[in-house]
Amino acid sequence: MKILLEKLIINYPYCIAAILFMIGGLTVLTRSNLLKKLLGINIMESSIFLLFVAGGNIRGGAVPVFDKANVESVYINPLPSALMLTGIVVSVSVTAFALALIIRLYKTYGTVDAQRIAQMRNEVEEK
Amino acid sequence: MKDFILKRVASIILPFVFIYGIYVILHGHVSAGGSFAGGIIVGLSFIAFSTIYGIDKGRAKLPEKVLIFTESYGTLWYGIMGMVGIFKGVPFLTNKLAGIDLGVPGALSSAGLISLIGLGVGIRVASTMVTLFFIMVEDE
Amino acid sequence: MKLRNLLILLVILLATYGTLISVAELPPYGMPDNPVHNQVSERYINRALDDTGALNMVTSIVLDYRAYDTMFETVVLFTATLAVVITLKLSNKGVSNK
Amino acid sequence: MIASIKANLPVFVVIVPLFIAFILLTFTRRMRLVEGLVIFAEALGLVCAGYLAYTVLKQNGTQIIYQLGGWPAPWGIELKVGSLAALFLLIIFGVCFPVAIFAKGNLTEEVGSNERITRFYVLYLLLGGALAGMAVTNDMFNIYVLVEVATLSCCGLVSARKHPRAAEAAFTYLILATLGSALVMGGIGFIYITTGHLNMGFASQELKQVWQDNPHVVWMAVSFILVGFGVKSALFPLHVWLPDAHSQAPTPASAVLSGIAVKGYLICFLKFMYGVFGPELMQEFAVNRILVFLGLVAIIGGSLSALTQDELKRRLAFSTVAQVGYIYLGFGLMNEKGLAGALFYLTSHAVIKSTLFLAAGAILAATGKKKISELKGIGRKMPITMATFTIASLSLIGVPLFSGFVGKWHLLLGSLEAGNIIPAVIIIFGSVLCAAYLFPVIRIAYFEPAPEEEWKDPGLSQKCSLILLSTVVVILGVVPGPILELARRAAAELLML
Repeated sequence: MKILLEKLIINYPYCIAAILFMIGGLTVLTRSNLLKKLLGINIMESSIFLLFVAGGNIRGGAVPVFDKANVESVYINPLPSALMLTGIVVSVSVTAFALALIIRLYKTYGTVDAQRIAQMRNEVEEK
Repeated sequence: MKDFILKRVASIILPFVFIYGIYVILHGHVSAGGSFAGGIIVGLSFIAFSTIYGIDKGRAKLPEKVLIFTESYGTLWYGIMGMVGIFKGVPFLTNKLAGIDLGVPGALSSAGLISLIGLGVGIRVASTMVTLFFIMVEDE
Repeated sequence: MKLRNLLILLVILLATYGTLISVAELPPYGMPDNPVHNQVSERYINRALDDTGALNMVTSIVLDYRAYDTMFETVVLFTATLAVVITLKLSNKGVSNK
Repeated sequence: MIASIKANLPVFVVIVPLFIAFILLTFTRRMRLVEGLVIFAEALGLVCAGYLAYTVLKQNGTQIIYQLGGWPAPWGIELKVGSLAALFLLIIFGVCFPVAIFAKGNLTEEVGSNERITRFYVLYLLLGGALAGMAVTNDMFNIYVLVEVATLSCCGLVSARKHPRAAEAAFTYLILATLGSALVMGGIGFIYITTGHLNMGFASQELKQVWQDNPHVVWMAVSFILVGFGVKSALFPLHVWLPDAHSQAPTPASAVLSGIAVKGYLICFLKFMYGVFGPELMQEFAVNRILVFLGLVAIIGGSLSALTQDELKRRLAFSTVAQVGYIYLGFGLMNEKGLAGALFYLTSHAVIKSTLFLAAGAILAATGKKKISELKGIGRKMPITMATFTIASLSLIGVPLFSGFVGKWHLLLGSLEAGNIIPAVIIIFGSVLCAAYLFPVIRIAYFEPAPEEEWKDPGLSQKCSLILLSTVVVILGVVPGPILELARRAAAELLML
């Protein structure tokens, strides 16, 4: 147990990423407000960006832009940063689309609560 | 919005924001930043313009036809740049191996296709941001 | 509804425990001899300038080494715009199917 | 010219649909041109896929490697066309092409104005391109990006229908699918941090050496990827989004969603399991037994849920859940026969389910009746539609001489070879259940008195597409040769790794 805690403290960014991921997942699965579900998705994706970027980091490393002044500097791994650029754009696209769907649902039903939308839909169908 | 101060300040700042976005797009290969960040800054300048001066004026600056054009052909531009490699007999999206001159490192017109592709991606991202904003704001 | 939430909480707690155990096993954070810093990243760092002519290594990866990914990234943006437009622009032509 | 096209075929098959999708928006005014271009793109893709499959079959065992940007494997992105990729490319375009013919001139009622239809077609082409990309790519992060393109275009296709329930279904689908892709990306992150590679081959080699140092990480990566792709491909307890999304989408969209979109995620899952983790690691972590168990649960659960549905499209959607179970079962059997059977079953199910959805959509459009009990005597009013529906149902049940039988037979042989009698029993029981939920439709359609109403077969292009698809179903059953050979070789390739 003590060894586990020590390792967790050494790997604290990964640890934070894991906890954030689960918080996001809990938000998505338990909240019935559509906007909160979307926020949960965003938290999950951000936690994974953290996981990747932390994985490529070196303590005291330099930004991966080539610098002629000091050639000897240790650069951090540029690959995870590049990957997460893609990830962020994907996350933005998903958020935009989900917001559009929420707007349409709000215009139709007048609420953003998943349970109430289901209730209203069932009432309409019974008629 | 009818706020006089806001309009004055915006008319001073927004051109610089726009130019700054273009700068970030064009210098993506020599400094931090890049086409995505720059594209979003350019898009933001239009979004701020439309929120302050009204959607109709923003729409007048960027009609829907222009947006559809940049959206479609900005993405196609990427593919066309990739086809350059195929026409030279090397794989898709090749830069150096296709015999393109990379120029002096650090200069604005260096890095071969990277700067060209970056320009296309920047315009594309900007038009996406503006389109998303217009669609979501306008009522059906 | 309450029972369902409780069940989800239980599953998530279990998953958190498992993830924390596996996260503790990952290579120590921020060390220069991690497996991530292998020949792949070395080439990106040492030869990006010769290979692509870009000073910014992230740009050289995004727009040259892994340009195919970035093409699909722009396609994702394109798809999102289309999807947003098709969701919100319900013009009055055509009949709604009920 | 021709030589350069041949050399670049693995990337052309992905970018041809994408390029046509990019220019399509500027032709909104000319609907016929748009439809023609879409059909042309899918036909071109089919030709490319056919040529690739021919090449792969001809050169024994070697795989076509394509290095994008000229960068060799660990640095750049690598495309690999083996038997698996060739088979899946054939499935994608073989389904997309008839469905595009079906959609011709048939979308106004469900989607709306011409502009919306053009956007629908663009999303359709993007989905095809993304799935083709999934088939050929050999890079883990590339798979993630392609999965996102496919997810967004699927949700866009679902929300293209004007009914508000479509938006609701699309939202549930989007949220759960994004949750799934977040899990997949987490799994990729774990693999990347422990191995330092994104290329599947290199990551697999590295993983074989380092997994003993951190077994929990590998275990977590496996479970993240299993749950992630499980959500996306509707593995039984995680299928909650599927019935709504697939039954609410416009007809051509539900055909491709059930037919090939789900299969794309299955192929990605297969690539991750066999290409990255490898058979030895799978056995070490007992992933194969978990897959067999999940597959059995999915067969029973999906079939029983399908039995309770009275709405035709929903019944078909639940049937997809059950059939996905067969494919997972085959993935878990870990022998050549079982895996080849699963891949052949995947092919035949792609064709069958798109036929069924198209026929159901045509019936819905002609009659306006959703419920099965209201479709009395439809077999005599719409003979061609109902005939194709019957052929596809018989094939799905697994009657000999139809394509479903060949897949099920190989799955049976595979499970007997694995020395496990329970999957064999469940496969047969699943067929009985499948008959139980599909035969009533046929009975009501043919053997009940028809009402006086005027119901007609759909238009010419719809009839052509239905006949084309059902011909493929019969051909796959009578002459399974080349496809089965491709599936066998793909299975051998996967198990050799």
